[in-house]
Amino acid sequence: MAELILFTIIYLLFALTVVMYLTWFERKFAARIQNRVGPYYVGRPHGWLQPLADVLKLMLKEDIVPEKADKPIFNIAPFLVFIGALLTFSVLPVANNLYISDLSVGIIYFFAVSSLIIFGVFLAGWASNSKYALISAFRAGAQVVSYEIPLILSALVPVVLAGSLKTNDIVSAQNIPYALYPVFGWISFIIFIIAGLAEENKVPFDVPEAESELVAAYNVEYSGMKFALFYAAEYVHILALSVLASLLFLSGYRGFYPNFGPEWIWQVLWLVLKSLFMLCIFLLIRWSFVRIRIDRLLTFSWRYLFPISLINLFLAGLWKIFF
Amino acid sequence: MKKEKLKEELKLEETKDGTLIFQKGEFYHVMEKVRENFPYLSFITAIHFPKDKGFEVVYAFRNIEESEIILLKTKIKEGEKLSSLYKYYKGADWMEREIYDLFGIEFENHPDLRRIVLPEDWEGHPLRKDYPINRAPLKYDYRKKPLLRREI
Amino acid sequence: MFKVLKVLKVTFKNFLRETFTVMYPDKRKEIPDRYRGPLFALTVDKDGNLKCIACRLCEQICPSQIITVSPSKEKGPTGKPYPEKFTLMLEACLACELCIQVCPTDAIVMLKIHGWAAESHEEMFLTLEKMVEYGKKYEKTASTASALREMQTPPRGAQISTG
Amino acid sequence: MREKIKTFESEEEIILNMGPQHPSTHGVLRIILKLSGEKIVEAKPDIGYLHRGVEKLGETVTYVQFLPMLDRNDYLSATTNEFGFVLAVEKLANIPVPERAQYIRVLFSELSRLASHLVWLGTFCLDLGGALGGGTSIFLFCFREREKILDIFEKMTGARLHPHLMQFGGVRYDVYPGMDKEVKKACDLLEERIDEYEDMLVNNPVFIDRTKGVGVLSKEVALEYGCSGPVLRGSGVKYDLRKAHPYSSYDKFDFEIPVGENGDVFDRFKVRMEEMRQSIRIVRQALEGLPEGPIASQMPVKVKVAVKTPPGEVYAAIESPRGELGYYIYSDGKPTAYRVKIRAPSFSNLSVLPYLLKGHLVADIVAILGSLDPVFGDVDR
Repeated sequence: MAELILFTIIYLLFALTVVMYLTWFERKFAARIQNRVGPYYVGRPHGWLQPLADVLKLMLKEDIVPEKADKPIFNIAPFLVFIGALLTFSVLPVANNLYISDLSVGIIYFFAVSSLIIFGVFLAGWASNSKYALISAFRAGAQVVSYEIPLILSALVPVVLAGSLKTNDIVSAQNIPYALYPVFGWISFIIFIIAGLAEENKVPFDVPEAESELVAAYNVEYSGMKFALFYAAEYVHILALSVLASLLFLSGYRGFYPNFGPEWIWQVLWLVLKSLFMLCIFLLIRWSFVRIRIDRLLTFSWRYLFPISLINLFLAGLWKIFF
Repeated sequence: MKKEKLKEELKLEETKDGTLIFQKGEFYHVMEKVRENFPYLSFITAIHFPKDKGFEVVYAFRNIEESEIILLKTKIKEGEKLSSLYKYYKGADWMEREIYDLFGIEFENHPDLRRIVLPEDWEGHPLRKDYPINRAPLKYDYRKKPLLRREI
Repeated sequence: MFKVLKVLKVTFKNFLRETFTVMYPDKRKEIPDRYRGPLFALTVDKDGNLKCIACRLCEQICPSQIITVSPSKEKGPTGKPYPEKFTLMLEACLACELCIQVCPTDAIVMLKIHGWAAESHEEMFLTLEKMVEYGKKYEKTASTASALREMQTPPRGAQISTG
Repeated sequence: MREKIKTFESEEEIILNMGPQHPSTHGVLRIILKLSGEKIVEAKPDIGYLHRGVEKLGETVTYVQFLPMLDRNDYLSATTNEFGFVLAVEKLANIPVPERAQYIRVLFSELSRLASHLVWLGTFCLDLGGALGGGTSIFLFCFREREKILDIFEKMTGARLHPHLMQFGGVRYDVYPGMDKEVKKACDLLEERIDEYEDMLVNNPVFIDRTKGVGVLSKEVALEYGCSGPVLRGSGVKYDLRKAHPYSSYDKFDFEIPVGENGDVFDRFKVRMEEMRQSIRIVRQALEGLPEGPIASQMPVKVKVAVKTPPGEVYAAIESPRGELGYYIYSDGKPTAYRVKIRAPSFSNLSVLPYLLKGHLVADIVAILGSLDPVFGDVDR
């Protein structure tokens, strides 16, 4: 039992540092796309101390609570969002025997927990007692809910192919990138990416924090550590999504292992590599598309993504029966 | 070209630089004729002559197909009104508001003749020759004057 | 649907291009020689006395009227008058280079300095001593009055073909 | 294509004030919006926040002193402002201009047209895409390209944004050594990059979705409001002053005028992109055909009263990146003009805004305003 707790602590610490350096990686990646250099001076060679500086700055920032805000809810909301995002890691195995918990309903648990985030977002929007935060919370809520369904449906395709909800079994069922083998595996992969972006309110779906209309997202009234929690939760969630994507579609930690050294290190390495690749796809899309308009946003999800992912799942089922 | 044809019809005389002069009285008659063959209003402006206490209002029209331009001028006295071109050209709306703002010339049946460039409570019309140039810049002082509630 | 990939191809192509930023404090962009710097200077001829003969042409032509020259009563060492006081209010300067173009003796000139800044209004108010001292400290730009004039004057009796 | 937007028709409309300091009004414009739900019922732009009284200045300082001040009017393409004023005074005082000076003038006004269109493209995508998304990458690409052009301006005249390149009767600077290599390199690079941006935006379904069929301006309304430039050409009127009234040897260059079909935001975008390619063609031709000879027909300016005009009036108009930029000068023989009227293209283009905004969504304001490309030094003068 103690060994498991120790492993969870190490795993979560590792995840949090990866999240911290995810902000650094995103800024460097975006900078490189736009031909600039990105953080350079904090931590001489290439700004590797920048995330640390950000965290310290946010810690030292004064924590303002709006005077008419609903104090208890206002303070709980960021923690709720952060916990919702962090719990998703419990079901993501790092190597075939290294995992926090091997739930038999892994994927469903993942999406159930990540819906806590929407709950937190609504609370934040409502409690900060500002018109803009409320409107953007509604928009965020509507958007996340309407894109959750295509996300789950497209995530179910590999589940159907592998025949079990357990993440380990899905990974072991894919000797080659098995889930991508049939054609609808590709379609579900693309839908997963698009819906994943929408989940995260990232461009081109960042309507809740569109500056031209609203001032900022639902966390407009937060400052200091609470804002850091929101910010970290967003990155934890995007990391979890990309790890899940690499587990479901790119056969997780499987790949050729050179025979020297313990095997699980190579598996971890493979997983990190693949989720990094997934992250690059998310970021590349993020930095090359313009924002979609509010009324097109919802119709796009209900009119195109939802039916396609439904048919896709049906085809996967048929294909599974005959082969 | 169209300019000569127009000159004969309306019997307007022409200055040495080619601008046609018409009397304020026959404003509609001239503008009706101009409307047919010059569909594009380029700009309207005014010049202040303190000597004979009046203004000269200059109109510029263009004909897109033959790419030809004509300028029309008319003299009006201080305080006289001029009828607005908004009926023929919607673009004249802002141009006439600017002339009213900077010169003080009123235009009849103009949709909403307000100051366009200067704040509502500005006294005087800057582009007049008798407008003092080296006046001290207006210092806005909340204590003296309450914040102006502007109707929209 | 596949047009979207073209969009990603473009961003990816830019991803591979080398960066454009110049690391300012370490590496500086080289200043072209016709540079119109924000700073002025009064030049000094070989044996140290001012080239400026206080003809007040620059004071007259300046669009924002920010130059004031007060000529001296008696003649200077070179037999020509010299300015006792020469002030230039840098805040309202348009950097239009007219004062430099009209100066008969190449006296006033712009300096090749990129990041010059002043903390207070007094520093922006250039006096004679400051301008002479700046003239010694910083490098002059190539577009002095004579250079500009020699570039602009049409050769004697040239046939102006207006084409 | 735009299906009816069935938004909740609330009886009481709310008044929204898109104030002077707003991230996506290109400068200082305030729009008072009457909204019912998300749809705009009525829009009233309120301009004048950047009014600097330029025309009053025109009556107090002499011609020579007024010229550098005009760079500050349409601060994105400074040489086109000077170009108009210089042509008007030369026409009035019939000062000849040598051919070499005419070619240099055409070369640099086309370069400033390119720089101005690049700024337009960057800020247009930045408004559409938001600061944390694809819009910023195009914004930074455009400004990276614009640096090349501004470097040429800096090497030639010493100043990047307000060059004060022209004077009455010619140009103030001659070509610096090595300029043709640099301009050729900049043109080739720009040509390839413009295709790249067009590739990036035309195939971008989100971009097309936000611009096609939005802010449709019909030909008649555009003519009636006195719009000019890409706004007019986007609605299908083939009218460009460089072809209609060729000035300063523009008739020696061959270039086409791009025209749009149905006058929506996307067509104005296409017209401006095509115009950039035509400007590159003109720059190349001007560079090869640069004749030898003097660059000015007058002695360089010595005193502020150097340029006098006979009594009379004149109107000279040129094709600035935003449309017909004209100067109407009434002079009474003194070296200072009696009255200078600046016909600003952005002023008339912006007067179409209330008509265009009716019935659109709040998110469309940004796209429509960006496509009109107003510069507020030009609008308020």
